[in-house]
Amino acid sequence: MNDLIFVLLILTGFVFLGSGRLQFAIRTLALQGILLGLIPLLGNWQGLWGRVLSIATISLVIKGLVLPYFLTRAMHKSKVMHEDHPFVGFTASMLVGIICLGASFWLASRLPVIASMPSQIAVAVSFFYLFVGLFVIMSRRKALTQVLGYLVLENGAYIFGVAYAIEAPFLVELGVLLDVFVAVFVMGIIIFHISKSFDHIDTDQLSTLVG
Amino acid sequence: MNMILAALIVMLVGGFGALLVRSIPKIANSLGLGGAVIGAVAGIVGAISVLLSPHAVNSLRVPWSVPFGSFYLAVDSLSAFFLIPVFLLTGLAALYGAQYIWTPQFKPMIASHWAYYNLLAASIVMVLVARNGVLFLVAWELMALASFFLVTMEHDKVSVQRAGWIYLASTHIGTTVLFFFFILLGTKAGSLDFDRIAAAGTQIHPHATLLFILALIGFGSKAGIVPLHVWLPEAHPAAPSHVSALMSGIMIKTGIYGIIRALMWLGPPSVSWATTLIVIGCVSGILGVLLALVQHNLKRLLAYHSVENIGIIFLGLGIGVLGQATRLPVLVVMGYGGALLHTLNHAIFKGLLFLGAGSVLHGAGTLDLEQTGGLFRRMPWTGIAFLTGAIAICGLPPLNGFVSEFMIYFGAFHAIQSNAALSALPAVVAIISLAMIGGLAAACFTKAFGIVFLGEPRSLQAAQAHESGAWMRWPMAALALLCLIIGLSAPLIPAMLEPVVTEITGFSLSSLPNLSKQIQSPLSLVLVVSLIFGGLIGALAWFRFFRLRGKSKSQTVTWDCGYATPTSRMQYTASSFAQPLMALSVGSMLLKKHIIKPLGFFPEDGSFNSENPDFVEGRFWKPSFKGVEWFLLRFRWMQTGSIHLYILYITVTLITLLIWKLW
Amino acid sequence: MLNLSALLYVLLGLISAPLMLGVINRTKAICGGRTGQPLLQVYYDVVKLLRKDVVYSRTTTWIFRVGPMMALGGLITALLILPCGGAPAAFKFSGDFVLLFALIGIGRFFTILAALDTGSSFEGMGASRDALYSGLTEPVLFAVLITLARITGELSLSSVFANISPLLWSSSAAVLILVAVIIFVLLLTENSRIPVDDPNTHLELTMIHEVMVLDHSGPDFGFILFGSALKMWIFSALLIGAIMPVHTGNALIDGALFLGGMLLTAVTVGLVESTMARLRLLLVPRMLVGATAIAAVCIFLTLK
Amino acid sequence: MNLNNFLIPALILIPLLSGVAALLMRSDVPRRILLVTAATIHSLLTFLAEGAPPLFNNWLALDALGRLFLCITSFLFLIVSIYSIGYLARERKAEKDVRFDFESSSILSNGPESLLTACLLFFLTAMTLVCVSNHLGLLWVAIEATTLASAPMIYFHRRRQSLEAAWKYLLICSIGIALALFGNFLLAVSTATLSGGETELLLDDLLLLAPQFQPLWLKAAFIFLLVGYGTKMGLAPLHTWLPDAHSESPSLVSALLSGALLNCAFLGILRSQQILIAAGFASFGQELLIIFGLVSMGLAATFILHQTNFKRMLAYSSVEHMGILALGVGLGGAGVFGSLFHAINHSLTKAMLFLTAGNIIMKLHTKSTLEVRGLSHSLPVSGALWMAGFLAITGSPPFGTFLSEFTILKAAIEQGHYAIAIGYALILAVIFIVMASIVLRMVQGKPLDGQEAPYESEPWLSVAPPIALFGLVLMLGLYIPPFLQRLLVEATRQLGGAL
Repeated sequence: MNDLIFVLLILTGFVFLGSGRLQFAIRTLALQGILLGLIPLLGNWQGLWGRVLSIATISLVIKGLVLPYFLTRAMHKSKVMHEDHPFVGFTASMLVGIICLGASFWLASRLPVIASMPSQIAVAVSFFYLFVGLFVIMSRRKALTQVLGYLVLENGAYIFGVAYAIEAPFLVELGVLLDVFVAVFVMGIIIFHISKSFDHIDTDQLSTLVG
Repeated sequence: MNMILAALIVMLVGGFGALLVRSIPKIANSLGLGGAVIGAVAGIVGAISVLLSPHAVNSLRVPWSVPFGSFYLAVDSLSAFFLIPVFLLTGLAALYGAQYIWTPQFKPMIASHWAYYNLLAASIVMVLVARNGVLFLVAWELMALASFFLVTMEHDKVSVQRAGWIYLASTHIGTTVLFFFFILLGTKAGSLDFDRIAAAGTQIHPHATLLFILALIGFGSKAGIVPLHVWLPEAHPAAPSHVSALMSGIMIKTGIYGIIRALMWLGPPSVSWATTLIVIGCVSGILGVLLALVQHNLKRLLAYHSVENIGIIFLGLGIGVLGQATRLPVLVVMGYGGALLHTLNHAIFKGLLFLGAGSVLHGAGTLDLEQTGGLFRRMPWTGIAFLTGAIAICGLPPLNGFVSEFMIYFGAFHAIQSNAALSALPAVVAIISLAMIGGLAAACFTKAFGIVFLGEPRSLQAAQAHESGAWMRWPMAALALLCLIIGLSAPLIPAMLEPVVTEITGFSLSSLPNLSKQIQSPLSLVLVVSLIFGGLIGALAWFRFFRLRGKSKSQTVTWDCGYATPTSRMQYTASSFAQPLMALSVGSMLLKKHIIKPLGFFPEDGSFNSENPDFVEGRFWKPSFKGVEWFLLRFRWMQTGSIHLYILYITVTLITLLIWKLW
Repeated sequence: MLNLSALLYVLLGLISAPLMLGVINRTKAICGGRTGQPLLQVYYDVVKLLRKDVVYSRTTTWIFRVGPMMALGGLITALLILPCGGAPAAFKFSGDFVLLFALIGIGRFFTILAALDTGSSFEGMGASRDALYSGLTEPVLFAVLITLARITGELSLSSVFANISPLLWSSSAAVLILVAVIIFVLLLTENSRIPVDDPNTHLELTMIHEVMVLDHSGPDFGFILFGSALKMWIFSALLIGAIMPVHTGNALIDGALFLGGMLLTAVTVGLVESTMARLRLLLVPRMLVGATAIAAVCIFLTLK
Repeated sequence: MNLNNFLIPALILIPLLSGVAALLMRSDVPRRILLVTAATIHSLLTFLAEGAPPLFNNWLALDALGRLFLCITSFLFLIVSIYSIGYLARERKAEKDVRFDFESSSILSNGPESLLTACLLFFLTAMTLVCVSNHLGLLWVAIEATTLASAPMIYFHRRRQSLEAAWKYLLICSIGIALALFGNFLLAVSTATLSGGETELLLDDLLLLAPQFQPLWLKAAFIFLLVGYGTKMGLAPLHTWLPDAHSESPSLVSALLSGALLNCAFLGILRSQQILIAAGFASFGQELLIIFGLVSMGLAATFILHQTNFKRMLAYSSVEHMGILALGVGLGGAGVFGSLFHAINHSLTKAMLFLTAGNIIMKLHTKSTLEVRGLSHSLPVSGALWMAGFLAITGSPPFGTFLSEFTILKAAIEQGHYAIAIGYALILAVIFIVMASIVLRMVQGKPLDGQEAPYESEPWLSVAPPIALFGLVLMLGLYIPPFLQRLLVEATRQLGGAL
């Protein structure tokens, strides 16, 4: 049961890698956010249900609703609907995703097993998200897609956080979420400015500062 | 000690005081000058009193809050000996400088000039009295920076900018090596205070050779040994002349001071050190004089002579170290003594020559040898002063240069006469080098003096040259007189130098009465013969005067094989004077010729000129710098502007570290 | 310190130096099948010049007038250090030879300056060449001194010469012969004799020493002439001193031997001048470097 | 009720509230006064903050290390805020004059000044939080907050280049920080092996329990933290955002970025290193820090060579100095002292240089080293400061930087790391030389055509702050005040070093 959510997370990761339409990618992200929000509920937190519930709710709201909404608005404002010519094609991206997955499992296997984890593949999934996020940022041209990639990366870290929620106290959790939110907010503003003054949000053309 | 501290304070107050009243150049000038001169006088008194009573306590130690630092000053006889020329030249060059910079071109910078000048003098003094590594390095770098700003005073000129950069770069490299030197010493001795270093002999001795090499490079770059000399010929011509005098006369001597100080710490030296010193001296001396010979710029020429004289000092040090290594007191006394005396002498005559060159620049507006000529009639004071300096630097009796070179010769001959073959060889090298340097130096200075001051002016500005003012003349006269005085006080010199040599080596002269006589009598006889020589000249002059009295002395043009109207353009030039020697000694490797041949039936003006770039710079330093540049530029592609690539760097770094550390 | 008897030799040098030039000239004349000038011709010339008026170039300064005096003064003073005839010199001290050559050097220094003072290209040329040769001869000279100091173990010229004994000859004949050769080459060079320079040439372009003194006249030129005779004397005395193995202790015998040696030297120079042609100017440095090489051989032989 | 209890909250709240107020204020002058007032009060409080008791279950506490960095940050902010008065006034005037912006070939336009001021204050809040947080999670939040507060400031000059720089800054730093978040969680996991099972990321607890941590997780966590915070700190090859952001932001912001922000990220690394030391794996972190240090220095040399944009030159020099800081801590022993001391010196010097660069740009309207000549004629005070700053930043005696770099070199040699010592000294020498050739060309010579016009004397508001900084750097080279010495020694001890 526990593993199921993580498997779903992996699959959404692949879906994300293969999606060229931004709207779809944002929705995938929203799905991820919801899945992430569920993870804390899997654990066996006697007596901490209040805390766990509130964390789950907040992350559900922010990652599942607020951020996707905001990103969609930014997408409409910058009038970019599709990731046109990524450096690495979508099919190839999914292949890279497989490599990433392998690397993640290898990395996770190097680290000693932690008994209190809700699922043994949690570590691997979080590394997988880390690599996928980095890869998407590196291989996509649109600034907005890069933000999405950043969020995937962030989700990777977050998997650790929620899978091990008790370690990260409520306030920190909140701070992290707030920071991510503001980061995306500021990025959105900058994307807006980029689309205004460059007539596009292709970041590969943002390369005047050299040397 | 108190006097020297007072001198330091007076100098700094004068210098920075001048900065405060910068809006009134006249007051700034007198304030800066006053500080330098009063400080110099106080300092000389202080230094001499230390030399006279070497056993008095002359130190000051104040805790200092910087890491490894302590504000520890002391004056021993070695410091005091070096302090004398420092203060002497500072004062005289300041007097000269006060008038030299009183020109429209320098006037806006007068205040800052004095601030830097006095700071330079004060930092040199600090270098000599500092007894802590950190304090020493701070003073050392202050000295470099102050002199850098003086060198670049006329930084509107491209040549000065280049000179400034080269100077700054080379001094920094030298200082970096000194960092290693002092840190290594401090690590072994457990402290950077000099007394602790000196006491930590046994910890230091195993690393002595490494430390010796570091000291040679670090201090040698300041002293200007080949191949670290490249900044000298750039910086000296760029600086105002009295500053060149100060830099060449005393600042580069701090390098010598440093090496001697290092030798005091590093324990019993070996013959190989002596050989190293002598080889460096030989190379620097000969290359210095050869390169001097081909220069067209008077101050550049003098700068190369500084390289040469540093070579001579190294030869002396080498002989002294050889004496220590083979336990021969005569060598020690004559080697170290000769080196020390030559240090003092060089300060005096090189100071004098640079002041003379400045006077030429001031009066004739050029330092280009090919533009001068005939200045002796127009600038008699400068001419005589320069001539005195030239005779002294060539090591000719009865002036001071001869005495110090004689001492080094003497020591070296002793080494030959009484040593085993292996240790005699360095001495042989030293003698031959000295002889060669002597001959070439004479050639060079006959050229310098002859071309600049004798014959006919080669340009209009030289023809219209005028003598400098009294403030510039008297310091030159004083230095010229000092050349003679030291030359004539030859017999007193071993006694004067004894405390210093004892301080350095521990060899006591007074404990060897026989030795003292062995050293004393030649120097006395040198004086006697010199005096006879002077008397003979007088007699001949009298005889000549007597013979010519009442005879007709007709004036005519110079005999030019029947050609009745020779012009100044037909004179021998500096380049042609030096050509045979150059062609012989280094072939055409160095020479760059720029020829425009007259062509056709009605040729345009042809021209020929040649220059001799410093091949150490051209063949060694330039390629090394180019190499580093090339290497660094190989990595320039990294900052492409592509954010994707940037993130790739992060990813790769992360993955590499993970794989490396978790494998 | 001061050996009064040696002053006699100083006097002898002063008196008889010009004679050496006479002997050389006479030798050359005989070789050439001529009668030649009188032996004492140089004396006549000097006296005549000293009595003459002077002509100066308008370009010159007092440096020009002082030059010849300095040269002559230096050479005369050098006689005080020069040991002759097996007797110690008037002044004898360790390292005296350094002073001896420095005294010659100061003369040369001023002679060159005087030449440059005229502003003539010819004299500049001569000055340049003279400076070159002095730069080349100096190291050779000191190499010889090193060799001598090393084999005799002495540091003053007088003691060095006094220690040249038959015993030394037997042990290091090769070195001494080489030393003699080198000193002879130096003698020819320093005194501007053939094959280095031709004192009798009339082509200024090829001259070395003579071209430097073109503008001098009257007593000044007299000084120069006398000076060059003294220089010949000094170098010959060095040559003789360095190879003369016989020191009887009897002043008369030693003196006679010395004078004989000097005469022989003069004749040899004359013979060389008669039999050899002048070297091309560019070859002279090569010859001097050759001498340096021989000197190096000497030093290594003594260092072994 | 102890007033001391309010110190730390005050330190955070004053700039925060002032920032909010600044955002709401309409007129310029009161806002500028507010900025300086807030900065002054902040500095005073910082000065008083010694011995402030920890708050909120030890979440906020001020140890020596934090106090050291807080002092630097607060003081630098004060100086910059004073500088900002003149700077903002001139920017505003330029905007009113409808001046042509040479860099973007369009009319000069700036972001709202209120936003800049507010961001400055939020920036200060975030950095203060970095210094006082004793909880690694909070530290992370604060560091990310610094990024967010500073990004809008980079885009103050409304140009394409600034936009590009801001985007790169935001994205790269956010990614870095996200990696650091990974690190934090890995660290949390590594504590899971403890018998208690429950550990918060409180620094004190971590230090206490570190020896029982699961080593592999700890090492992995450190790698993530190092790469993450290292990105923010500007260690090569993670430094790529740094030259862009520094060169495109207004000079006063560059001064803060270089002088204060990088230190905050460095603090993050130091905290991680503290834990490693406590866990007994000091050498693991040291090795990595030494490598990053040397690579940063070397790569900085590459880009300083022939650099044509003098603000980028300063930025790369920051990379170099971050390398030195890392190297110093990596060497341990006296190197830690040298490194912390160097952090102070570097902040002061670099801020001074950036402020001076601001003066130069303000007058000459160019950032190109090729278009600046003869500063000593056209801008005598700034020219002199530029030269002096160059000497200070390259570690020439008698400046404080010399002492700290010297100490680090000494540490290297004392520990027998000769190769490192030689590499370090060699790179420093190369940088000195290549930087000299750039700086000298700018300062010396005759001004170019059009620049030689006699300028009005430089306004004291724009030269006094850098002069003050220069005075301090000089002072630190000759005298270290006792309180600073104590602070440094204490902080050094925290990092397992000793002088």
